[in-house]
Amino acid sequence: MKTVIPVENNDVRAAVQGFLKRLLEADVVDALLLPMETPTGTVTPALVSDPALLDAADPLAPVLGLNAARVAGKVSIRAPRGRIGVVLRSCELRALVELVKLQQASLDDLVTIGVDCLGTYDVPDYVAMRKNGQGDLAALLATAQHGDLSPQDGYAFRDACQMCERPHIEQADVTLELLGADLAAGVPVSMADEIAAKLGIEAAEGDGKQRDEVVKQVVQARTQVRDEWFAAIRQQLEQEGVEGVFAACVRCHNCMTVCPICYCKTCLFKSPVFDHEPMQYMNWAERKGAYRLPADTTLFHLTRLNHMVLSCVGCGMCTSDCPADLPVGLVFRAIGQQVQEVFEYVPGRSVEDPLPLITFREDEWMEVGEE
Amino acid sequence: MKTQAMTEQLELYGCIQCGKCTGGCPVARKTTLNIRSLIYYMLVEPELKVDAHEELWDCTSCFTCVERCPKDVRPAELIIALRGQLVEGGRIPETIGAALMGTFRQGNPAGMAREDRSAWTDSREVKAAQDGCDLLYYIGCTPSYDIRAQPITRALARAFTVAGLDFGTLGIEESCCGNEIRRMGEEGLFEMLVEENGEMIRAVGASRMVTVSPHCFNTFKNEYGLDGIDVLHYTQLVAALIEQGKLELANEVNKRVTYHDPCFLGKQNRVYDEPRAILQAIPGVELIEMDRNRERSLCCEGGGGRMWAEGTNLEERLAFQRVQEAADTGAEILAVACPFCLLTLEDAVKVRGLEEQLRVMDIMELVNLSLGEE
Amino acid sequence: MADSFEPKIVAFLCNWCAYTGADLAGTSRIQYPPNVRIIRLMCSGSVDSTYVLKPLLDGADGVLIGGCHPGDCHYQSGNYKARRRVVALKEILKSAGYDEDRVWLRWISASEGQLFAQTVTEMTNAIKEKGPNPMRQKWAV
Amino acid sequence: MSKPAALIIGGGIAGIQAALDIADAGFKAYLVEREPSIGGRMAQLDKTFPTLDCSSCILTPKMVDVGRHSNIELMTYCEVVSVEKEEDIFRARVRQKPRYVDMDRCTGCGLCALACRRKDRILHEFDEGIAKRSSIYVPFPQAVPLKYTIDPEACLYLTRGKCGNTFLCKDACPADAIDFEQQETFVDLEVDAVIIATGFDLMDPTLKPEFGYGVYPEVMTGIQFERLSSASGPTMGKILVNGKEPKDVVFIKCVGSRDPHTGVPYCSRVCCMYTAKHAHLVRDRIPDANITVFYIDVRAFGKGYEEFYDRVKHERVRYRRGEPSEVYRRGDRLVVLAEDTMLGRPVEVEADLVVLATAVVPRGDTADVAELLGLERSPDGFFQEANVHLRPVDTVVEGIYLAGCNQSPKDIPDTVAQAKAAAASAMRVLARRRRQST
Amino acid sequence: MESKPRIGVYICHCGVNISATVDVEQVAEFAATLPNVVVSRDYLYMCSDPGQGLIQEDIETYDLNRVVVASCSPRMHEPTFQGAAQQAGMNPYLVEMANIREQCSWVHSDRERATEKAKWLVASVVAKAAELSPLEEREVDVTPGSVVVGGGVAGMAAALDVADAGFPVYLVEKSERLGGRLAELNRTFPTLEPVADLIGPLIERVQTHPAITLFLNAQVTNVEGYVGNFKVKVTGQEGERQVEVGSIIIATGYDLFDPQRKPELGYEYPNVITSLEMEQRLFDGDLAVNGREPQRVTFIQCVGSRDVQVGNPYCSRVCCMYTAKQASLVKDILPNADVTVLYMDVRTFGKGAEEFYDEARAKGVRYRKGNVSEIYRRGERVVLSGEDTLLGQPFDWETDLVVLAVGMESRADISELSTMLKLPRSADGFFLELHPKLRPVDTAVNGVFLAGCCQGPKDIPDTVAQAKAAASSALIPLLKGTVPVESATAVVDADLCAGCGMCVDVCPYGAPALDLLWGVSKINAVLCKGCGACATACPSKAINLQHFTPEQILAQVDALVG
Repeated sequence: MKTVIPVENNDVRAAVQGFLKRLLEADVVDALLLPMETPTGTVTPALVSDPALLDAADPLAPVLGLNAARVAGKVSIRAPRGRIGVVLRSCELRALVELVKLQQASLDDLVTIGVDCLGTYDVPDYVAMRKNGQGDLAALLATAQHGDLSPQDGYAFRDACQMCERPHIEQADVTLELLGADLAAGVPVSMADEIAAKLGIEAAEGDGKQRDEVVKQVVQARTQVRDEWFAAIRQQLEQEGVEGVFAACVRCHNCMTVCPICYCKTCLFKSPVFDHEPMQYMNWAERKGAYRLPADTTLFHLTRLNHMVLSCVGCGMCTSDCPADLPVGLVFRAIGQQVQEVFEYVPGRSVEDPLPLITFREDEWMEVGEE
Repeated sequence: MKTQAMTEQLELYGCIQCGKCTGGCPVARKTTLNIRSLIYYMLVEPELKVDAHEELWDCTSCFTCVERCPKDVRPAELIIALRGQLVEGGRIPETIGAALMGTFRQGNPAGMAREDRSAWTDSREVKAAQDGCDLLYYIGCTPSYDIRAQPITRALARAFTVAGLDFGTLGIEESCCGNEIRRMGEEGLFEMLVEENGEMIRAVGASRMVTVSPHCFNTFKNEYGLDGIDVLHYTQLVAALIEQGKLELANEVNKRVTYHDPCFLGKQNRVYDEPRAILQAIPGVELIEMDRNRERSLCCEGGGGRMWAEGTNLEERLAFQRVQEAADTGAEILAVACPFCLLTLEDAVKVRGLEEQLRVMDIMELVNLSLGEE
Repeated sequence: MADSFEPKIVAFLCNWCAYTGADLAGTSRIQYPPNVRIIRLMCSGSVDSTYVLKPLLDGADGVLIGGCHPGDCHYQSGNYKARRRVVALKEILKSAGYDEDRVWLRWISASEGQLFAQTVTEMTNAIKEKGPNPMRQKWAV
Repeated sequence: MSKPAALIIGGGIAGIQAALDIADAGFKAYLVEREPSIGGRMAQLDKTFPTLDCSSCILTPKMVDVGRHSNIELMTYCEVVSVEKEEDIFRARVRQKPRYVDMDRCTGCGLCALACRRKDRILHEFDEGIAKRSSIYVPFPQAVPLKYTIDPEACLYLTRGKCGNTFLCKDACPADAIDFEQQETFVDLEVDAVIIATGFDLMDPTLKPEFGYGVYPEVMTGIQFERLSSASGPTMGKILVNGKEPKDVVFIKCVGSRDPHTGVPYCSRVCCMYTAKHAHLVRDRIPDANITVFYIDVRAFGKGYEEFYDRVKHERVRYRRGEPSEVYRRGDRLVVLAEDTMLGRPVEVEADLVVLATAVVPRGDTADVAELLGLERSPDGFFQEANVHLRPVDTVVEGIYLAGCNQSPKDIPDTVAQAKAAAASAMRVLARRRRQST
Repeated sequence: MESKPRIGVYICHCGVNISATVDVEQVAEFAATLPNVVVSRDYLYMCSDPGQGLIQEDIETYDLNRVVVASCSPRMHEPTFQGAAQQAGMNPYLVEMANIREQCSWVHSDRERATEKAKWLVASVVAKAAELSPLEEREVDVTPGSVVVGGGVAGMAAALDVADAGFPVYLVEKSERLGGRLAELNRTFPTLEPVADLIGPLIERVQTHPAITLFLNAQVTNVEGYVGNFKVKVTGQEGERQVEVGSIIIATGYDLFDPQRKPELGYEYPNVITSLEMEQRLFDGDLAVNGREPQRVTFIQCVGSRDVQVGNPYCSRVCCMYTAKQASLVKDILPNADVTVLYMDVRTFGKGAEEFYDEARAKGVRYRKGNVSEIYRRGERVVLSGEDTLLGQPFDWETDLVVLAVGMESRADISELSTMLKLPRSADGFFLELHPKLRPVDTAVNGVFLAGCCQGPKDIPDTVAQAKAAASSALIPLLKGTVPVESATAVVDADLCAGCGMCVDVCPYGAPALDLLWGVSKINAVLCKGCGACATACPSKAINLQHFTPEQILAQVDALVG
């Protein structure tokens, strides 16, 4: 069912807050997991049960410090648990779908509330912007109507956002359809009928056609960026290999820590398998004459590729949090695209698509192994 | 001659002396040729006096021995190798020498003038393959020069035209395929031909080539290494054209026909069904099989250089036996798909006085009849 | 240089088919180049990506994975899973700028000693053609 | 009540396999071997056809298993002297021959043999007489048990009552294991089943004097060739005749076999294949040798055998059809005279080494054993099975079973299968006994 | 528990099998320099008692806690050396082998390079050894009883031995009757007993044995489980039934060669019959061809055997004798007829066989050496073209009746069972035994055994002996009551497990399951077969396949690349 949340005084944020409050008040959910503005001005996810505190809710803030799919998993993984509405951007929602398949999250008592993404800034940029009184939310929201999504002057969206060709919510229980909408006039929402019934909301006409066109336009522009960047990074990989592109890696494991897909409790690379004896380093040094330290960085990235790239949703947290400013996300997305294509796998599309490496068909790749 | 090197090279060691080779050898019954015994000599004796084995020239290289060997030994190759020794020493029958010389000088064993190689066309227009074509039509020596065989050659050209194929020939640049040359033991000349012909054939760029004679077909298919080119005997191509409806056999040929499998087509390349399919597609033809057909077909004695060498027993010719078998079936026509078979069997029909009851014809001649007046 | 280059190839063979096939090559005394060093695993399905990546990054010139023919896996489907993993791994290697043809997956049954020897010979020749793994010279990995 | 038990007479591969199966199934097995070590004929072999596994590699671990199996009581250097059947129980008396060495003390170090006054002077039976040993010996280095034994027929002290001024062996033994006071002892056993695995003999080749065995040192038997080509043999696997590598080697098959004149009308079943194997070994060690095999028919009938024969032929081994008529000397070489029946004429083949594939014949004491146990023999002299088709390992006596070549010649796979078959028959009895007793 | 590795390395000469190509002493010297190696030796035969003794002594003397043996394939002697170490008080899983025979000395001839390779192999295994952990040996109870697949003489003989030992037997036969091929024969060789006299009582015993359950017109359609506890699904006309047993005996027999695959032999003529058809004629006493008594009867041996052209290089083992038998019987019936056998080699090797062959010739059966090349018709008769190789002359032998001695082949549907049970086959198509000499009836699948001609051609005595041998192997676990189970199973480190469940998805045996309370995986060690699929699927390596852990494998890899 579709409806429109009325916006008053051009305050879209307040309108959305109001809508979310009603979810709590109408007992659709027991709590909401959503981005909240902290007293110091940053934004962080929080699980909110008191509707009164939703005045600090900031689900439209153009910043991503954490892919909230990870925390959504924590609050949903096993019963007993509460009924929780979780407000997610598109890349977060895709990650959540993958985590469900990896049994790190459960949709059973979860109401997913997706918000079309207009682009996000890295946390330091966002903080700086706010400090400088820049980053007018209304201005950004205004770009939604025609799809001319653009950052605040002097700032850039995160790399991942600049090449994100899936900014729109594809499937959620409740979707805030920002793209294509004149938000100053109202926020179009689609939701399951039963939720609407509980909220006592009547259907209202939004302009679906407009959204589709704008999405198409944004996707086209983003795809162009993406393909240019892919071409460049592929060329670099071809010439330098992973060890060249990631030469400055300090193996801090940040990329793995912030990755929503990397769900292991302890990464293999933090285990005793890769905790070598002092003499071992000496042996390696003698073998090649020199040995880069920390060891196994390339192996780490290649192994991580093997473990998660089929599920990589392209949120780019890895790039955002890399202390060495390495294009981790770009590399993973570029490689991921090729591998995902081979297996005809679209990460985050549906919980019904089986993970490629735990299934097989007897009659596939018949030529492999037979030469 | 020392035996060991050749024994090793030909891998004769696998032989267990079961006798299937000599047992199936069509000429072993009429001459002293005993390939099994020759292999045994090679295995156990340090030396072999090749000169003493005149009967080596009796072999028709029908390869029945190779077909029958349970241990994958290739007995006929020993004969070819031993002939090679004789050739090297110059100890060869005069007629064989002439055939080799003719091939060396004029590109055909009969020693006919190279310029006359296109005489079969009867001044018809035939495209030069050198200008590019889909199908290379390789004629071969006997079909080019022999008056008895030329009608087959022409009939094929006609059929290809009717079927709308883009075909061409090498014209007077065509040379002997060398199949018989190799089997006469002249490996050097054969290799020269393989090189020259191979280069010319590849240069045409056709994806398929077709031959009139199973002998040419055999060597191009199995010994030239013409990768990427589909080598066909005409019976394979014509059977396919009929099947695809590209050749309409409209006229009835009301004859009882029996078919003789040429060794180089049947035993050696296992093309058994296509010739029969063609005959059965001709309206009016009643196909009767001889008892010895397909894998058990009797050699006509025309192969392995025997067109140019009489052998040690002139009196008993296998062709006599064969035409009698054909006549005994009650057939009016003995159909063949090989110019050598055509010549040897037709000659046998004459000598045995069977002309009244039996006519030898190539399958293509029957097809031509059925296609009607040109 | 190229002539004297003797590749180092690490082979992971499943216990039931490929490893037994390699043993059969031995009992049949079928000769092949000594460039392949075999590690026995129970199943091709237990070949981890790190087992392939580690030697390649350290400079091994090739990695051979040998398993049972499709349908013959001692553990029912290990080879099918291995096939998917290897397809993924090679795609990753390729798109990450490495020569994925240094990794071979081959099905070799317990009775195919000849095929094992032939595979080793072919792989050794193919890798010789490629030359040494450039990673051998790279210390910054 | 004691564990159901079986007595296995003979510690060759047949007896070993039968004992292991019975013991693995949880029954007691007494394995009695008259030689100082188990292993039998198979221990003497170099490689085995058609896979060319070395015989030691596949046999010795089984020997070790036998030696260590908690359900097997190994009784070497022992002989069964009587067996009485009472209802379903067999009472057997076993004679333990004196080794003159204390089994518990001997460590198998071999210093005694090195010290023995008759070192390198006694024909070595295990090496088929092509090497010498001391009076105190182990048959072969991988013997089970690895304990020394004094040969009472060779020991100076035991034969003459005196061995110099002091026992060199005793002096050399650090374990004080040598005991000339040892006497034979007897052990009585009660068992529920008996398996006879007494093996075979090889025909004495001097019965075919035309081949010159015993006259020409260059003529030897197949089993001697095994020792010659074995890595653990006296030449460490080098094929040497009179100290030189032979260049022309001739193998003669069916020496005695298929020959009613020698009383061996039957085929010995293994000679064709071991000769093919010998030919292969010669080719392997002496690549340029001329190798000729004289045969009547090539009987390569087992799994992989014809394929092996094909392979050996491809290794430039000359198979000539015809059974040689005689072997004689010409200069410093031998000449083998035969009709090559494929050529239809006589041929002379010169040889530096002639190997005779001698027939497999029943053990010399088969008649005694048959009498001891109440068994019958077939016309060929081997033990008679109850029914050749359906009861190939059973005998006329319920509870006594046959394993291996004492029933007829067999190759190793067939011997092992038959030994297991005998074990299966025995297990039926043993299992019944166990059910009754619980 | 964790103590510093102290490794003993033992390099075997294997007679000259290894030492001829590999410089064994040099390898031993090299091994002594490897990390953690305390002692390194070479010896003529490591697997011999003194060889094993050497290891045991060193374990004591040097306080070894790891043993590496470089010799033949571990598939051959791993149990041997594990046993030796165990006796010396060491956990058997602390023994590791380097395969320097099958995978080194036997396949290389360049001594220097073979020695170098042997060193790498040893280094790699030593590196793995240092990472080894002891494993517990476990046993499970055995379900008493066996399934026997095939109701021919092999299946019946095996079934009776197992049943007589007191265990239930489920005998599954595809056709509607017992007796198999044997029931189609007339008389046996060399004793000429009527087959009916033999097989009648046998079938009777099987049918009436209280411990044998018979499934006729039935097939095994699924097998689950492992040695000691198989679940076998039998599908027949009465539907499906699952039986539970401890062992399985395969006795599915053979097919006869189809002579139409040798068209030159003219099987389409009424004068040309197969030996099996001859059995029926002898049974009926009717040898007439075209209504007349044959004057000449000719037997042709090796039809479809010893023939690489039809893909059967092997000898079928029985044809020489059944041909001698048939020829002899024909000669009895038609004393004046010319009875000829055309052969390549006469293989009459069984007990009483050569004697029978002698008698047949004495009776007047003519043996001519030389195989027939082709057969064609001449009037009512056929002509055999061949060569008498002893005369050195070809012949064209007119004859009235030709008997083709067709050989044996593996069952056309053998691959179904092969795939279902994962039973490997040898190059000749028959089932592959685990070791031709040591374990002729065992298979690669523990608890599944071979009886009769499904393993290769055999005559009746050899078939019965082998069937009984299979019964012996099948009885061992039943009588013992327990079987050891895989020790090298996968284990979960619950602290590392994130509960993603991929292990559950990839395991074909249902061994891992997610613990609902804790959300971590647990592996049922009895169900685990040790393939390692779960360990590979687990990204954090919370699951390890014991004895093949990443530490162990990567240590091997590292040593090999070095």
